[in-house]
Amino acid sequence: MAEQFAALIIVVPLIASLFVPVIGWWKKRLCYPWVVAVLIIPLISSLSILNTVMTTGKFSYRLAGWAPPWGIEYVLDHLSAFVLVIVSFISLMVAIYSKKSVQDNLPEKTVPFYTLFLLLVTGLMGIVITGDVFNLFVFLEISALSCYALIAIGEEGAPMAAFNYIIIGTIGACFYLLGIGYLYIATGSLNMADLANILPPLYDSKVILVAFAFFTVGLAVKAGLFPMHTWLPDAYCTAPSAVSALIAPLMTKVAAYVMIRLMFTVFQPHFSIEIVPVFTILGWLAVMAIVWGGIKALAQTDLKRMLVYVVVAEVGYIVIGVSVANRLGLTGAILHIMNDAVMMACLFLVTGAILYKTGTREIHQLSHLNKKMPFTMAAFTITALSMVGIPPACGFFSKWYLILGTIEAGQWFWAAALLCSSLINAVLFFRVIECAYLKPMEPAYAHDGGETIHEEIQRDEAPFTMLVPIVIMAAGVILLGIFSGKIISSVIQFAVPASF
Amino acid sequence: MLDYVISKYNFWIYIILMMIGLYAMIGKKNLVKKLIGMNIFQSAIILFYVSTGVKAGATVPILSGHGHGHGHEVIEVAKYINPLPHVLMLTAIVVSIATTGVAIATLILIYRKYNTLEEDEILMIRKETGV
Amino acid sequence: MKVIALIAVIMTGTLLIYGAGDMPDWGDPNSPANSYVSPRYILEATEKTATPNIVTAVLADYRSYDTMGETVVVFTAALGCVLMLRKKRNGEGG
Amino acid sequence: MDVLYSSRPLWAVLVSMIAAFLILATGEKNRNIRESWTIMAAVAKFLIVFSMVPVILQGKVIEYTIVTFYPGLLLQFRIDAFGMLFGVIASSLWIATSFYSIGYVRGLNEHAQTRYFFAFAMCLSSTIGIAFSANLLTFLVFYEILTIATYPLVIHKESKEGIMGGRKYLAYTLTAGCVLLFAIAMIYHMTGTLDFKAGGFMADSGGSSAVLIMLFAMLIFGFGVKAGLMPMHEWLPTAMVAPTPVSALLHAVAVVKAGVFGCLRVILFVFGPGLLHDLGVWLIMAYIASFTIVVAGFLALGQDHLKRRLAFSTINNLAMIILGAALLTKSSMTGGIIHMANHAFMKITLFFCAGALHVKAHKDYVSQLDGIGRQMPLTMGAFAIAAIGLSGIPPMSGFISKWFLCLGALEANQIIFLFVFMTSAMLDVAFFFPIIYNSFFKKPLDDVTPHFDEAPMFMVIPLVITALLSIVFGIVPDAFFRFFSMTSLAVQNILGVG
Repeated sequence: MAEQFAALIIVVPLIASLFVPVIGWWKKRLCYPWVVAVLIIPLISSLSILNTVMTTGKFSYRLAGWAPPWGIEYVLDHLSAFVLVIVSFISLMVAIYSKKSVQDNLPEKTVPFYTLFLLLVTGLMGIVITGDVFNLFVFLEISALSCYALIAIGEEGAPMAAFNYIIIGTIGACFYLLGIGYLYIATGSLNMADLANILPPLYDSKVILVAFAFFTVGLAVKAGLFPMHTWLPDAYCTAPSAVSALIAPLMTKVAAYVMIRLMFTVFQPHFSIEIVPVFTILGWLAVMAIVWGGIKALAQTDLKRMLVYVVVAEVGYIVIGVSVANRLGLTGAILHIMNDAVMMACLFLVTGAILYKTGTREIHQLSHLNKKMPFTMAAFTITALSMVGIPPACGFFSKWYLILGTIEAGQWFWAAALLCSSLINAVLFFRVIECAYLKPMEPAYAHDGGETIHEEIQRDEAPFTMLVPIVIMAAGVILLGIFSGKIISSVIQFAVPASF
Repeated sequence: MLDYVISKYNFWIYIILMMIGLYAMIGKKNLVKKLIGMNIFQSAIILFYVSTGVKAGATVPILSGHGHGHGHEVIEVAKYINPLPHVLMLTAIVVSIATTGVAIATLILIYRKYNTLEEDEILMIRKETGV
Repeated sequence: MKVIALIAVIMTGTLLIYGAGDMPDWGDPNSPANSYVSPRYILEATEKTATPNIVTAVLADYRSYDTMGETVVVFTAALGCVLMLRKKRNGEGG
Repeated sequence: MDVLYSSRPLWAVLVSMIAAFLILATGEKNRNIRESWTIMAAVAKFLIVFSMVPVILQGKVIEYTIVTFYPGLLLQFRIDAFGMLFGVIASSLWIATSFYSIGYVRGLNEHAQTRYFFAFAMCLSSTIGIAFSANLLTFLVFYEILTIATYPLVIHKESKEGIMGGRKYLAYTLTAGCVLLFAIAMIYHMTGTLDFKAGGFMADSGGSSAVLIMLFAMLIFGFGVKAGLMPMHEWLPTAMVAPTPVSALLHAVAVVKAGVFGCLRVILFVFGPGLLHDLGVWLIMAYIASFTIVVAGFLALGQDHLKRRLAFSTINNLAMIILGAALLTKSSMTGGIIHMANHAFMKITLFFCAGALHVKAHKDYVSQLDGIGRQMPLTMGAFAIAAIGLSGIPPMSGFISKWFLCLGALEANQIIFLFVFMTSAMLDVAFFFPIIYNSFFKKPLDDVTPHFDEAPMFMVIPLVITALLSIVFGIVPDAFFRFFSMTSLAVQNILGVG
């Protein structure tokens, strides 16, 4: 049964995306319920896949019935099933959320928007599920292309940001493609499991080294790792709310997933650790990403732009977890893929809701938001605390494992960077919380009469379709923290390659 | 040395092409030139792939003359070039075209807004309008 | 920008030239790429898929999911263009 | 040691957390229902905690595992005598504070009362969590929750001062949290366990002495910030802008005590007396604490703002507790641990009095208190009792702790610390007695009502009770809450193994 689910997870959103124009042509307002309804199926199937993987172990699904090195197969192990659940869950939430945002910002473009939305989700899930390096490239391009287009329809400056993203993203994708080419030339195979068998005797070959280098750089570009992050802030910031809420949590995380997959499954961990010094370099880049992202975020007055730089820093977290190359660090990295996806989704959803309701994203204009939008702000606060690393929210636990990993690897500076970053996050988020919850410190409008201050502030909460995903995400932040032990013991510890 | 250079001449060609493309993508100010650079870059990769599938003295992988009646004949692998890179590149070409298409569409959006496709001019306009 | 571009290009170029050292020669029929997976396509494809053109056989059968992806890419690009370029009916033309 | 598995510790923590959300749900419109949640939770919590005391006194340990993350890495409650002591202090004083808070916020018609009671309840949950933690990880989790739960209370006034105080508070405590996180991760890496063990577990970690000293310094820094150990005390007087019940809770019961409790856990249950003696850091620790005691005493003299004066007195007393532990002798430990309880009761009385003065007479400064004793005899009487107690004069409970501390200094053959305790007692007298004298014997100021006119009963009754209790504990140290038995048991455990 689970095998069928594996196929469904790609096919359903794909076919459904073809129907969106048809439905939209008939009745435009049916697009939204259609997309939401369709996205429930991947969520159910991915949960069922995860369940199957947990009980019976990894399985694969041969497409068109051809045996692996010749045909393409989907591989579902703990890691991919886990990321699949994250992707399908967050995309469903963002889809639910998108209703008002799309009605408000893009009334003309509802139909192509939802089509591309589904295609983006298809692409992301394809990347995660496939067991073939070239097939992965194809899905990477599907997600990237829909992402470019969705970003380009954002606010002022979006087309320029999208074009930069296209150029740099294509460099990344092409480097990845080149990496595949080099691997293919040295081994003759494109299947991940097959490659993993063939590669070990070839580890001294220059071709393999170059392939590995291109993979790493290409994926670092896609993941937005410093200093290849230059496309990221503008692109994520100018995109429409519903789009940035989908891509900010997922795109970089999926790229990080591919990085883990290639470095630890296709290549043996000992290659990535002993033969190439790539992890030292990556680790330091990640440190710089954390520091740079933090400093840039501090300089922003726009809430969304601030979050975007936080995304840059968060990529650094995951890459540090990968670069320490030990069991604990990698556990932290995989856990952080999930935690960060949920936290970022929640923060971007909240930002979108605030923009929708108040029309501003400037931090200092957010005063009295706790009265106007109590639930939204409560969700924001919970997630902010999680970003700072306050237990029992989930951010604490991934940070804990990441720090344990760096200690085990003896990388003190990396640990220090992680700790500094939580302090920077504290400054960033408490600044917002102060503005939103407390009386404004400079009474800017107090001069025109004292009574305006005491004016009763009416509750003006975000619409229901926005609020539900926000609240679910915030609850998720707490629950994932509390159950992180369970998640690690039942899923993540099997997702970490056994050779550690 | 010369033998070495000649024996791998396909690599040198594609490496040069790729460097040209990459330079244009990063270094050029004009957005269309960047796009052209992107196409050169992608073409270089396509050339590389296709050249890996070549076998000296082999022909295109179409089994002409092997109709239904001749199915029993032994097929010599060395006589036909490797079909897989071709397949991959068909996909890559399509991807490249699609990317170019999307890129051009954004260029149209940019041109509509700023009336220019020079990066520095656009940055200047954006600075002036205070975005 | 030009300096950064030059540095990036030279680094990439060096890496590529370095890697070319261990590459199989041009047209080598015994390179792994030509001898591991692909011979089976040449040997079997006609028989199993009844298509004389092996490239077509691989494209449409063995690796048909790539091809499906490829069509989806085109579809995505087309919709992307529609999304970006479609204007309001009462807009300023185009 | 017998282990009893029971979910009571969990309920003790959860009860106020549940109440916090009920408070939030009830909101401003039904104030009486909202306040009844607070009271009910306070009483329920105390009963749950207190019901476990007999078990602990039998020498048993109560354990409850919440979740296991990894082998050796789990959230777990384990109540030993030392934790029980802190738990009883916190939960019993919460009842007093709850009543008092109601009187206070209603008396002043404070804004954002729901948030206030919510944060208060969360604070208590995390404090009990800290008290019952079985290992450093659990401790850290609740410690961080406490940090955040206290923040809304510190900034409660939302004035510029309040916000700045809040920022300073966060800057200090979150930095400390980071350092702690790192140190704890380090310890886990070295030993594979984080469980508190009477007498310490770091001795067999195999780390070099440099690493151990560094870790010790980091842990003490991390907990010392909350405990107001100099030079990390800066935030504490600044945080005085908070409403008085908050200061009372902050300074006497929950937050700073959590810091001290943490320091003691580190000294006695992580590193252990034996190891600290070998490393020689106990002496440095003792000097830092002595420095804090003396300097804080002098700084207190210079404060006119009553609450700031009390804050420095708090810093002084907390350092005394830490010094007691750092001297590593039987009597000094006993003195230090019992002083946690005694100081709590006395200091909360003092803050309650300061709050009553603020609500009723709108007086915040020491210089305004002339003759106030005639208007508010009960309040000032309680103040006098607590102040005398803190100075270490018999028969108040402060005497007991000072006695043991001085004995400890002698046992450790460090006469200098005896002088430190003496100086501190002298300074206590110097900064408390003028207040008592002025309020009762000086000619009343113009704005003082010359006849009996007390603060609301909601406020007076709790402060009188806590004052009386501090006399009772002076005469019968083991009364009601069995603090003395628990202290001796804890000390026995520590020394029995170490």
